[in-house]
Amino acid sequence: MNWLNWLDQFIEVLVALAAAPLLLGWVNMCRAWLQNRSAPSLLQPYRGIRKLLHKDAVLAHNASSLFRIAPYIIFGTMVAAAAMIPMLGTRLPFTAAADAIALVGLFAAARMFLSLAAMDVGTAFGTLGARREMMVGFLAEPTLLMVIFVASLMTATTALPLIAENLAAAQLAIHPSLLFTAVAFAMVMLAENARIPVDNPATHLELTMIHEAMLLEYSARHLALMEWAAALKLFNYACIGLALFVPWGLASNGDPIRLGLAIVLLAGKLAVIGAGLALIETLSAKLRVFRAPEFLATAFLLAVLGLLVRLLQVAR
Amino acid sequence: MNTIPLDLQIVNALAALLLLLSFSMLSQRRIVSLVNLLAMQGLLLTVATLMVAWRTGETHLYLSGLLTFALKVLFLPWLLHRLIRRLEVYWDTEPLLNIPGTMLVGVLIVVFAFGLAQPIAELASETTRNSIGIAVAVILLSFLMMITRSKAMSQVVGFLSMENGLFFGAMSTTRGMPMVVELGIALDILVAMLVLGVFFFQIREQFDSLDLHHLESLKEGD
Amino acid sequence: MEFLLLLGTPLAGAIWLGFFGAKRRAPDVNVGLSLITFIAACALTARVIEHGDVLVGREQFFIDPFNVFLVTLTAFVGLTTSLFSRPYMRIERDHGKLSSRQLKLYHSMYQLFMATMLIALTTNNLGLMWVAMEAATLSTVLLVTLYRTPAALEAGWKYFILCGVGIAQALFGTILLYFAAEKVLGNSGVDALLWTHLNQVKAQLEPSVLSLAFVFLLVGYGTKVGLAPLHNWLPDAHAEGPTPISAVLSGLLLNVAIYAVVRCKILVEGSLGSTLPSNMLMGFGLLSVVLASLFLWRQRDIKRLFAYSSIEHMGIVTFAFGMGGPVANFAALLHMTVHSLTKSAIFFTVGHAVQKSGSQQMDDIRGLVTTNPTIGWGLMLGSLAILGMPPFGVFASEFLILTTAMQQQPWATPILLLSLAVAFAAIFGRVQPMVFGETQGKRLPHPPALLPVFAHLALVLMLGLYIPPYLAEWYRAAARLIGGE
Amino acid sequence: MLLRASRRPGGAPESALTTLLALVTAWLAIGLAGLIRPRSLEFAGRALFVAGAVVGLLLAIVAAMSIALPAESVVLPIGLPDLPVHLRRDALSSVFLFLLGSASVGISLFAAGYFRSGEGTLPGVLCLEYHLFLAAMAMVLLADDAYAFMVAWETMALSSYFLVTTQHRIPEIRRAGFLYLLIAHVGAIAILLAFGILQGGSWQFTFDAMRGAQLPPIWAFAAFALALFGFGAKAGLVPMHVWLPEAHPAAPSPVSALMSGVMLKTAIYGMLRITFDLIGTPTWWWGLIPLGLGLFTALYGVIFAATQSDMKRLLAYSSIENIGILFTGIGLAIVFHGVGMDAMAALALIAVLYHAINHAFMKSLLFLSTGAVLHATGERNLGHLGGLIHRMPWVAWLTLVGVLAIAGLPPLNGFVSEWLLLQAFLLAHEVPKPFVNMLLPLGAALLVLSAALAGYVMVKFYGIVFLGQPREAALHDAHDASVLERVGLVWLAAGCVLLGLLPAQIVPMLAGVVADLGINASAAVTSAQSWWMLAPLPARSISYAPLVFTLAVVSAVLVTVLVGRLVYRRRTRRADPWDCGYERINPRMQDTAEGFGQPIRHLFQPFFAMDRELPSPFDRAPRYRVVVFDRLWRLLYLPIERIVQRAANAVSVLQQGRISAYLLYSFVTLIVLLASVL
Repeated sequence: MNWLNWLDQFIEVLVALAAAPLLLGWVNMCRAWLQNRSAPSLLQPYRGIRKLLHKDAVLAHNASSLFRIAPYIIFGTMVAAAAMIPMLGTRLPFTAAADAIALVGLFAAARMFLSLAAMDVGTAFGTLGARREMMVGFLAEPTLLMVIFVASLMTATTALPLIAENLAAAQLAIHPSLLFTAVAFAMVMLAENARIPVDNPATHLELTMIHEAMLLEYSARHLALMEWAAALKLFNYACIGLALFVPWGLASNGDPIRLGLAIVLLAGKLAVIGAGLALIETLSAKLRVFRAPEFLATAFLLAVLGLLVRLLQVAR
Repeated sequence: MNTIPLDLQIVNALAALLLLLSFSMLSQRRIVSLVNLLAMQGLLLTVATLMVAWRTGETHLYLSGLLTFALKVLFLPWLLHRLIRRLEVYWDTEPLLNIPGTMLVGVLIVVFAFGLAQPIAELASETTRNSIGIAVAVILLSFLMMITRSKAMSQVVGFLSMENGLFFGAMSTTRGMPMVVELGIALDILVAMLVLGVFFFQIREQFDSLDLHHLESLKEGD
Repeated sequence: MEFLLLLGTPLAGAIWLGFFGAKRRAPDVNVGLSLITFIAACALTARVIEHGDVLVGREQFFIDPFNVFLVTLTAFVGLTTSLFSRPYMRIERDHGKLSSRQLKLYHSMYQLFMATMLIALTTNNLGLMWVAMEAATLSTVLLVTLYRTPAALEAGWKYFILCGVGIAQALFGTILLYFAAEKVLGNSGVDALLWTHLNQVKAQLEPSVLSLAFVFLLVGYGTKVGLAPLHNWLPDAHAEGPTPISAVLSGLLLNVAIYAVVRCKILVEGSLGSTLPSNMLMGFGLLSVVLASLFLWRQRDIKRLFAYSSIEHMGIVTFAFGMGGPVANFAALLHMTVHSLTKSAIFFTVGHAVQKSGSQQMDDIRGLVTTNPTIGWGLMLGSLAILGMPPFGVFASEFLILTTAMQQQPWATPILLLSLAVAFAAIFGRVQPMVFGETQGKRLPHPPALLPVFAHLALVLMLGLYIPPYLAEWYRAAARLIGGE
Repeated sequence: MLLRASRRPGGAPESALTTLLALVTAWLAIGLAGLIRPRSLEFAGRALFVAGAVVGLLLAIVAAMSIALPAESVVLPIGLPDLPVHLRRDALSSVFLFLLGSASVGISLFAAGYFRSGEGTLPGVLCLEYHLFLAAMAMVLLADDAYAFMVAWETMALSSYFLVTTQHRIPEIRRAGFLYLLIAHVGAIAILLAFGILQGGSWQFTFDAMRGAQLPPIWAFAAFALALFGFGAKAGLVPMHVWLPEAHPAAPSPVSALMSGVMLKTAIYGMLRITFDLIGTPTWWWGLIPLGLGLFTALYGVIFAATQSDMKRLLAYSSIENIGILFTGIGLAIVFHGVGMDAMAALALIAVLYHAINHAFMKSLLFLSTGAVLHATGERNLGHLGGLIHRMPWVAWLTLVGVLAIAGLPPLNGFVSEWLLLQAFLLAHEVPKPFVNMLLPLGAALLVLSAALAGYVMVKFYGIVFLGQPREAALHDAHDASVLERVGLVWLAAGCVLLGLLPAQIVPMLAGVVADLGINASAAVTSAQSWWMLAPLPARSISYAPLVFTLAVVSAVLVTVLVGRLVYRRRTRRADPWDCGYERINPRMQDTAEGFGQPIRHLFQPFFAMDRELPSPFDRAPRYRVVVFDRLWRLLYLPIERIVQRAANAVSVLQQGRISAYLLYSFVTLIVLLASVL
């Protein structure tokens, strides 16, 4: 029932688009609770986006067209990325077209456009943010890839859905190597999504900010797209994590009932992840920017360690 | 042990004398007497050549004997004496290796030369048993002299006594070279001497002395 | 007939120029004589190609595959050099470095030198060969000291004494050879020194005598080849003489000397049947290459630089002859050819470069291409060629030599290659700044004659890409001859 | 199988090779034609280069069509008497000829618009050198005996040396040229030695003889090591890389493009030729050497690229990185082939070939764009550039393609080859060698790291040159590239895109090449492969379909734009940049090249030898200066020079000018020799 797979694919993208800000809202809510502030509404991100969409756009005089198209490209790539990640089912038609390496490449492309756009206007903060973003990226990207490699070594494929499927099918529930990689992945996820301890989404303190610094010159619809893309990114990473480490409950074929179940399950998993994220952010303190590479280098080494452990098992 | 005919004994005696002369050259410091010794060498050479010529009856040896006489006994010494007088170089300065040392090395060289000549002597006609060895010895000794002397003039004398050694070798081993060659060689030596004469004056007017220490500017080490 | 022309022209010319060498047309006469010589050489070559070897003058002179191409080469380079020296000497006189008397001397000696070399090449009589070699030395001594500067005198003196002594050893070697030959050929005297006869009976010659003879001959003629450690006269003489003489010295005289060595080697090897001569040649060759490449490293004077490079290449040739065998001999002959062509071309450009900058110090010579592109490119291409850069012919011969070395003397190959690399760094590092960069040189009073340069380089280039069949045949025949068949 | 299918039988046997030869001669003729009117820029500098581009195009077409044809060879009546020039065209040469031709099209067109009068060498001479360079590279690829190969190889080095020293008045350029030629020559010597070993006692220096020769393993390894040294020196493998960052900035941009894009690949070709064709059966552990060196080189190059502030040096170091990647692939292929995992070996080799072609296109593109910038601004230093996207949009947008491609981003070509190589690496743990199979996959980690760093480098390069505010007033009147230049750039950019989109068409061809090298590639390219999807190794379900992928991304972007148009009704106006409300922002406030290098310098401290000048708080006019050196220069090259110098000094003592000493030498020599025969 091929058309069902197509339906599955379609639904998945829609869900990602719709639910991404929700996840963001949930994380912020949890954080507020943990820091016993009065929490913003769960829908706050949506309101933000709607507000931005009703404003006039202001562009710097020397902003080039690269600056203007960047938001669309970034948003588009994030949507496309969502299509590659098994969120509900593993029988995605898109699987054959792009594997995990392509996915990481896609993230990298988004990052490059973001940084270039940030450098375009040529303000102090923009370039500073771009540099820091790339600095985080050149360590986070290989780490993510390593994490995926470990999984693909176990499953003899680099296609994310198949990885997830095989992992779910495997008898052994907990792979020791996956423990290392899980930690590494968590660290990357924090770094990539501009979370404490690497970055603080809620600050505009120039010495510390990374992601916000790049958005400074954006306004209105561009800004809205950027925010939304950021939310999507978080959502995607969360789903990658789920696919790699708790792959159970994905619909192995596209029939509606299991799809429905999968949606519910996904919501549950995401809720937990969001809470966990908030917890980490509350407990840990923001690092100095110079320390960020060391943080990520640790993550990279952890991933490599995971790989070694895996190979050790194979060798034996 | 058959008795060696007289003339051969004479040739050998001359050979011995030749060796003696080159030794005395090695020890001699006065340039004028060096030249005289050279002339005596030439004389010995002539006599030896004539002896061999008389014995073998080769006409061209008589010729080369006369040539030798003219060139080495008369012309060259005369030329050198003239140069000495014109350039006022009578004494050689202290040689680079002192006389006894030079003599010692000389003795070693003679031993070596004789050893070297052994295989050839086996083949040589009985005329010239040890004269080959002596010829080699003379050549090497004059070589040594050229090394140790530091005046241009004495080097030239060394060079010429080397030529003498060569001639003696040629004469004693092979009763001289073919005539063409003999003439050519003689011509070469003659020209060489003339060139040298020119040289001496040029050097003299450049450095107003014939001391070879002036001729050490072209070198690699600095 | 050609023979008389070949040897007579330069002799007569030497005498004539000795009297009228200072006339305004004297350079042109010089060129004309060289041209006649060259034509004679070509005619002779043609004859040899048609009828094979030639023996003339009561067997005193002969042409066989080995010396015929050397004769042609000598005559050719002699011609081009005389062409080059026309403007060069004019400029020297305009710069007031030479009087007309010296010019007279120069022209007459130049022809005499050519004559002696041709005799040494063509004579069949080893004694005459010695005489000619000595004469060549004498005629060039006066040319080396032409400028009468202290340095020139010193160089001349060293040249005279060292080569004189060396040559004397060669004479003794010849005597010993004669001695041994007599035992076989009987006491007929005259033809006991004829190479052709010796070559027929070489197997019967007494080995012990011949080995001694070879040592003396090697040391004697080796001094003129410039084999280390007998080479010490060579850089001085090259650096202090007038440039055309440097060109013919390293382009031709060295060849002739090596020719003499090889002639003797053929006989001795035939008699000994041992590898002794080969080993000696290889030893000398290798030593020369290594030492020369190291000396190159610290040169400041441009002519000394290329003099040492000549030593290096003579070392390569000697090594190749030492290895022997058809390929190595072939390569060695080819290397002699390309080396003399290239090196003389280099000296031509160097001469003009020195005249422009008024100094032989390489630090004073700068930016040749900017003021005088032809000189600059000539020097650059020439140096690259002599350094064994393809597609020039030097690479072809070095390729053959190196590959043969890998085959026969593997241990020697790395040494050779390292020395070549060092030489490359040394020479090229010096040449580049002279050719490129800013300049302060002045124009020359007379237009330089650079036709010879590019003629030579073109030939070398051709030999690198394509060796005409008859030439190759020639080399092969010579190689066989040297191989002793 | 598919590659059987791709081997079209028939087709005139000799035709391809003879045609190629004719084209090479045409290049030579064009070069010589430059000497007819050497001073005329219009003729020698424009028309002839366009003609050269046409020849290049034909060459590329012929080569591409001849890839599937069986090998053909011819013997020319030139060269050495006993060793006439043998030429041979097989699949491998065809691929690299295609690379040469296709890349040269763009470069020649650009060059036709690039050269201005009054730049050092005359246009005519330049034209000669340039086309001689092209022809020599072609001959290297066609040569089938050692002599022809060496001649072509050194001619290539020589002509490129003259091209590098076009502006020979500048001392640095002369120094660069010298260093380049010297290292090239030393490498050539090593290659010659390798051939000397390879002929294996037959003393035939044709490649056929070498193929036939049976070498004892140790000698085979010696040949391999020498070849690695020689070709590594040409390719810029660390530690023989020092000439590269000097020579590339020195050369005129089209030349740098040609050298970096094409010439370095001839070294890769040589390596493949010797390893897989002439030696034939490499032992598996040999592969570890190029693998290790390659990984180190890749990391080394990209790290140094990140710290450069001269845009052409930056690109040169990036070339070093890519060379490292290529050698890594070769090493991996050797290991796989050695242990009999031919499918994986084929995969790795395909990746190598593919990356070679890719790099030719993208690096040429980038070097040419720096040339355009150089002409427009006269600046090479990143510190004085910026904001050029407004003044030269053509160059800027085309460069963006190259930047994204070389950063290895999908769907462009750089990604495809890295994807293939990574897939190969992911299988490395199956190598049946204890310990090695654990270390190999870690190579993937380093590979990915350097790829990510390449992204960093490229953002720095593009952002600082083309984006932001101009750092100098002069940049405001920078002009865009001329028409011919644009055409050249467009050609190369198009190549990047197409190579990225059509791997499914290209990989089977390359598989044929690999099979030609005696590696059974049939398993690597499956029948499951369709015209739109790249799916090597049927056993694993790995696949990549750039067309679909691109379609998805592009459609997503377009939909976003459309929806944006629909829902958004507000106006857009221009204002001053906000920058947290700070008014008086000036270009100096932007991040500098050094600033961009800082994190890398911080993180990879041990690689660099830096000398830094930090301002104290009380400085009147505080200045910050940092210069980054190559440690290897001091650790390796200077010592060698010192050793030779010492030896020379020692020897020079022999010649103190004393004639008696000289006589003594002769005397001693005589005595010694006499004693020896006694």
